[in-house]
Amino acid sequence: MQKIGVFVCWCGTNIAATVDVAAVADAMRSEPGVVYAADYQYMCSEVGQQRLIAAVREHALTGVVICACSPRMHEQTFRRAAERAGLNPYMVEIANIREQCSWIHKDKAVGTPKAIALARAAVAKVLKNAPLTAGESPVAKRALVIGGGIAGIQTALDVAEAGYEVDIVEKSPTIGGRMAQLDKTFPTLDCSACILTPKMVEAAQSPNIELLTYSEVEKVAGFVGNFTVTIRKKARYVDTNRCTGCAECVAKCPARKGKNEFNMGLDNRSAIYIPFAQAIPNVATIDASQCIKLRTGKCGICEKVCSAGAIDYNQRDEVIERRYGAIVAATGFRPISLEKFGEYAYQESPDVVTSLEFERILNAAGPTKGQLVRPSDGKHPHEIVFIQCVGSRCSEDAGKGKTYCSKICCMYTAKHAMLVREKYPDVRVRVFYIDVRTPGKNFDEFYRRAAEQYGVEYVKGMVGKVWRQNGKLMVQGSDLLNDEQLLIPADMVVLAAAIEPEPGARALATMLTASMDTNDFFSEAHPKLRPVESPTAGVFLSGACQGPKDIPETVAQAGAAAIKVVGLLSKDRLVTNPCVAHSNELLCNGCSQCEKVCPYGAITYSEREVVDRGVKDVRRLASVNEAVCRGCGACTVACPSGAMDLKGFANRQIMAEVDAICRAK
Amino acid sequence: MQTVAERVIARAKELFFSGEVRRVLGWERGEFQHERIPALYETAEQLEKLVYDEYCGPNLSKELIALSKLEGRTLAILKPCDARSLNLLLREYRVDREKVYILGAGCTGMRGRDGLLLKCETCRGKDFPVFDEAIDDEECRKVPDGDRFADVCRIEQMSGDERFLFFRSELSKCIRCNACRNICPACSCNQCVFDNPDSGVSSKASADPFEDSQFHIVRAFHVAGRCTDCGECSRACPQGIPLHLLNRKIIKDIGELYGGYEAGGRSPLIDYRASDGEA
Amino acid sequence: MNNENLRDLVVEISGANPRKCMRCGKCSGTCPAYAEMEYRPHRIVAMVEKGDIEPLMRSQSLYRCLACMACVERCPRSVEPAKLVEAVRLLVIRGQGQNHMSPDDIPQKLDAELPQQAIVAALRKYGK
Amino acid sequence: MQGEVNEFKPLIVAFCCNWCSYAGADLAGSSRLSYPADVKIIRVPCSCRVNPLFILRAFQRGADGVIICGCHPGDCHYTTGNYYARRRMTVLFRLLEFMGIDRQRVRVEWVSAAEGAKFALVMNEFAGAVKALGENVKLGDLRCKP
Repeated sequence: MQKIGVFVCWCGTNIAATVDVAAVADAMRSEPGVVYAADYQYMCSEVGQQRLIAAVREHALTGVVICACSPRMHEQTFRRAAERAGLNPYMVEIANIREQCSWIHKDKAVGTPKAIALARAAVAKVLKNAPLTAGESPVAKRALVIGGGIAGIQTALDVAEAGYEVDIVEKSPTIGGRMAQLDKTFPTLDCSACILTPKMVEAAQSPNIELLTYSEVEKVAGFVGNFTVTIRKKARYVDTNRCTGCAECVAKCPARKGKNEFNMGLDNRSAIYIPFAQAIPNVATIDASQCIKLRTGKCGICEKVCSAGAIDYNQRDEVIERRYGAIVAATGFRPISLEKFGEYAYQESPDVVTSLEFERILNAAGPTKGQLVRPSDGKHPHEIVFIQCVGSRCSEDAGKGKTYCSKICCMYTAKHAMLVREKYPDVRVRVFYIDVRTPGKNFDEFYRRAAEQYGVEYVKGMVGKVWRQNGKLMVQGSDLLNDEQLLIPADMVVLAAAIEPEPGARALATMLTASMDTNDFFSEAHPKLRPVESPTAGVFLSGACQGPKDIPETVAQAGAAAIKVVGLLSKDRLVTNPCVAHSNELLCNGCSQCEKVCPYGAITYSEREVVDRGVKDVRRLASVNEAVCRGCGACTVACPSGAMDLKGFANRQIMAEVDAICRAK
Repeated sequence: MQTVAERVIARAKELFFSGEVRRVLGWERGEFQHERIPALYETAEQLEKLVYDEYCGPNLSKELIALSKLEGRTLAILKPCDARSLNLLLREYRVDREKVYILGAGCTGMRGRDGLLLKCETCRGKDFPVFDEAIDDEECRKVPDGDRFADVCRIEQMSGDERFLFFRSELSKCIRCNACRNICPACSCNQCVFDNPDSGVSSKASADPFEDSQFHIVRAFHVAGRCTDCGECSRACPQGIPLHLLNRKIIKDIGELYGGYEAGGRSPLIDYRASDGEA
Repeated sequence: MNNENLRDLVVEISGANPRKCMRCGKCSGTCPAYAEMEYRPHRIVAMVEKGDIEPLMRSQSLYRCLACMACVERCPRSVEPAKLVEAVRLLVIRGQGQNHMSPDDIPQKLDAELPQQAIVAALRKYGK
Repeated sequence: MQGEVNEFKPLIVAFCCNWCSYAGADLAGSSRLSYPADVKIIRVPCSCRVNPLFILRAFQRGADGVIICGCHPGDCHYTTGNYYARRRMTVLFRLLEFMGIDRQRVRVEWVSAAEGAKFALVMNEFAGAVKALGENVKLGDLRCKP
C-alpha cells in the first residue's frame, strides 16, 4: 500500500500569488494514496527539505510529490532530500506549478485548478513509480581536444598540467590555428607569434599531450566517460619521425601553384610545404592535389633532395580508434564568404581585402614581408578605408550576413588602423563604423588612442558602394554626423568581415550529439551557469566554436573547459542514469525492431531459457546494456508487444498521468 | 490450376513418405462447399484428406511459429502471398527456417462463398520471396491488374464526416472476437498489449465504445511497416468489417512518403531521413 | 491625422518596418541622389519612425528619390528606405485625390533612350 | 459572466521532450509568456517516447487535442529520436484523419530550449484551433451506432 506525501511550495509569492497553495494541498488530501499534504514557503530551503524528511519518517511515506518549480531546477535537490530520509530518490515526482502554471496565469481562479490537475498527474505517476538504483560506469582517463588553435592548445595544456593524458586532433598540418596568422594582438600590440609559439612548443613537449595533426575525427561512439573515437590520420606522404624540417624539399619543389592557406591565399606555396616557420610539428606535408609525382607519377624531386629519407609517396591514411573520458570541441572560426556583398567590390579588386588578409599583409612573415603595399601593383597606398560590420548585425530577412555582432572587429580594426598610422604616417586612414564596441579591459582606451594619438579618422556612417576607377577604389559612404556623403578615392579597402564557425563543426556536432544554435555555434548546457559545457554530458566547449570571442576570453574559456574535463577525469566511476530501457523477457518476441531503432547500440539479442506460465522455453530475447542506454525510449514504441519499457517513464506511469490530467474534465 | 494442385498434393505426400518432413501443414474440407480449414497431417491416413484447390484461401504461415518449435521439419504449402507473410516471420526470427520445408503452390486466385476473395482481386504478385521448391504454371503466374488502393482512394475522397460515419458504422460491428489478431501473420506477439494488464490498455470487455476503435487503430499501427497486405484480417472477420482498409491506408502513405517497403526488410517506421516531411 | 496615425499609415502602405533600423547610414552611403535631397534616406527612416511625416510630405526629397532601390538592396537590416519614401509619396498623392500618371500615359512618354527602370520608377512615384 | 461560465474549455495534453520543449516551456514560464491553462504538459525524455497508445488514451479519456513537442530535427538529444517520432506521428495522424478524426486535433511541433516565445505561441495557436473545433466527440464514439 503506497503512502504518498504531497508538498506544495509557495516559492515566496512566485507560486502563491496566482495559485492557492493551501487549496492545492487540500485537494491532494482526498487523492487516492495520499496520506499527507502540506504547503510551505520555500520547499527548496534547508528548512523545507527538513520538513520533507520529517514527514517521510513520521508518516512512513513511500512516495513524495513536490509541487514547485520545474524539475529541471530542483528535482535533484528533492531526490537527495528523499534519500536522506531513507526513501528511494526515484520515488519523488515534481509537479511543475511554477513555470507551467503560476508564472503564466494571472489569477488564482485559473492557476489553482491547473495546479491541482498537475499535482494529480504527479501523484498518479508516483503511485506507479518503482525504486530505481543508479548504476556505475568507469571513466577512461584521457581527454580529446578537437582543434589545435589557441583554445585547444590552452585546454590541452591545462588538462595535461593536472596530470591527465590528452590528445589534440588538428585537421591542418600544424597546430596554432587563427592566432598563428595574426600579426599583433590588441590591446597591447605584442607580437602574436611571440606569445603563441611558446605555448605550441610546450604542448608538443608535454609528456601528457599527443598531437594528432593533419587528422580528423571520423566517428564518435559511446557516452560520457566512455567515448570511443575513430580518428583518421591523413597521409602526409612524409615520415614525420624522419623529417627534420630542413625545408630543402620545399625550396626545390617545382609545383608552386598551391594556394597558401596560411597567407589567406594571397600568395602561393609549393606542393610539399611547411605552413609557416614555427609550425608544430615542424615537418613537411605533401598536398596530394598539387604534387606532380602523386598526380602523374613523374618528378620525385623532394625524395631526391631529402637527406633524411622521409618522403614516402606510398603512405596511406591511417585510421586509429581511441577511448576518451571527455571530449572538448575547439573548432574555431573563419571569416564569412563575401560573395553576397558585391557592393564592396571584394571579388573585383585585389586591393579590397578582408581584415585577416590585411593581418597577413602587415606580418613580417606574410606575402609582402610586412611591407604595406597594394596587392594589385605592389605600390605604397596613401589612402586606406576600413569598413566595419561587413556581414555582421544583419537582420535575418536580409538574406545575407549574420545576425550577431562578431565582437572582435572593432578592436582589430583599431589595431590595424593604428599600426598603419604608426609605421606610415603619410597614409590617411578612415574607419567607417556603425558603433564602436569596446567593452574589455583597456579596450576603449586603445580605440581612443587610435583616434586621438594616431590620427585615425572615425567616420560614423556606412559605405554603400566601392568601385574601381582610374586605378583607384572609389568609396562612397555616408558621414552621418557631418550630414554629408563622402566619395573617397582610396588605394585600399579593408573589410571587417563577420566571423562564423568552421564549417566542419556541424558534422562534428552531429557525431557528438551536441546541439548547435541556428548559426552553427555550439550551444552551452546553460547560457549563464554552464557556459563551457555542451548539453551532451562529457562534451565541453572551448573558444570561438561556442561564439565570437577574442584571445583573452578564449584562453579563459579554454581553462574553464579544462577544469571541467579534469573534474570529470578525476572520478573513477560515474553514476549512470537509472532511467533506462528494460525488456520484459516474457513479453519479448525477439523481433529485433528495438535493436534496429536504438541510436546507441545498447540492445543485443541472445537465445535464453524462460519459464512462461510454468513452461520452459528457449527464446530469442532482447537485453539492454544499462551503461550504454541513455533512456530515449525509441525502442519502447518500436516494440509492438510492449515488452520494452522505460524505467522512470514507464507506459503505466505515463498512462496514469494522461488519465489523471483527463480526469480534470 | 488443376494439374498444379495435383502436383502439389503428390509432392507433399512424396516428401512425407520419404521422411524428408515429419508433418504436413495444409488444408482440409470444411462443413460448407467453399470452406477449407487449416489442417496438420502427421500420418499417412490423415494425409489422404489433404486438399489444395481454389478455396484454399486461409494463410497458413502463422501456424509455423508453433510448428517450427516441434521436433523435425514441417512441410508447409504456401501460396505466394502466404510466403510473403512467412518471409516476415522468418526475418523477425519468429520461425526457424531450418524447421520448415516450404512447398510453394501456384495460385490463380482463391474463392470464398461470395466468389473471388477480396485479397485476390488485387493480388500483389505470384513470386515466392522464400521457398524450398515451388510448383506453378503459366496460368498461375498471371497477375490480375486490380488497383489495391482504389478503395482507400475512394474513402480519401469523402469528407471527414463521411469518413467518420463510414468507419463508425463499420467498427461498431466489432465484437472483439480477436479473429483479425489471431489470423494476422504480423500480429505474432507472445502476449498482446491488449491482454497485458501492465500496458494500461488491457480490457477483456470494452469499458467504453472507444476501446474497440482504439484496438483497431493500435493494431494497424503495430503492424505498420510490417503488414504483408495478405488481407486475412478482413477475410477472417465474422462481422465483415473491412479492416484491411486501415492497413492499406498506411501502406499507401508509407509508399508515398517514404518509398514503400517489403515486409521483412527494415520497416520504414524504424528508419528515417533527415529530409522527411513534417507530420 | 496625428503623427502616430500617419506613421502607422506609412508603415502599413510600405510594409516596411523603420524600427529595425540600426542607424548605420548605409542607405545614405548608397544613395545616388543624396546630394539633391533635403532629407537623406537615413533621416527619412528616422523621421518616419518618429512620426514626422508632415514635413516629409512637404519635402521635394520625395521626388528626388530615383526609386533605384539600392538602399533596399543593401540595407543590412532590411528596413527598405525607398519603400518608406514611396509610401509617403502615395500619402501625398492620395491626399490630392488624383493620379499624376496613369499607365495609359506611358506610350507617348516613351523614349528609346529612357531606361525601363525609369519608367517603372516613374509609375512608382507618380502613380497611385 | 454568464457567457464565460458556459465557455467551452478544451482539454489539451502536451507531450514535451525533456531536453528541448520542456525547457522551452520553462522558458515561456520564466519569461511570463501566457498560454491557456487548458494545456497540461507531460514530460517525456524524448518525442520518440510518445506511444500512439498515449495519444489514443488521452482522447479516450476526454482530451480534445494532443500535441507532441520535441527538439528540432537534427537537434535531438538522442540524435535520432525526433526523426522516428516524426514518421510515427505522420503515419498515425494520417490514419486518424482517414478515419474521419479532425486533423487539427493532433499536432507535432519542434520547440527548442531557447524558444520560450515559440512555445507560448504554439500553445496559444493550438488551443485556439482546438477550441474552434469544439468538444471532441468523434474519438469517443467511433463505435456507437448512429
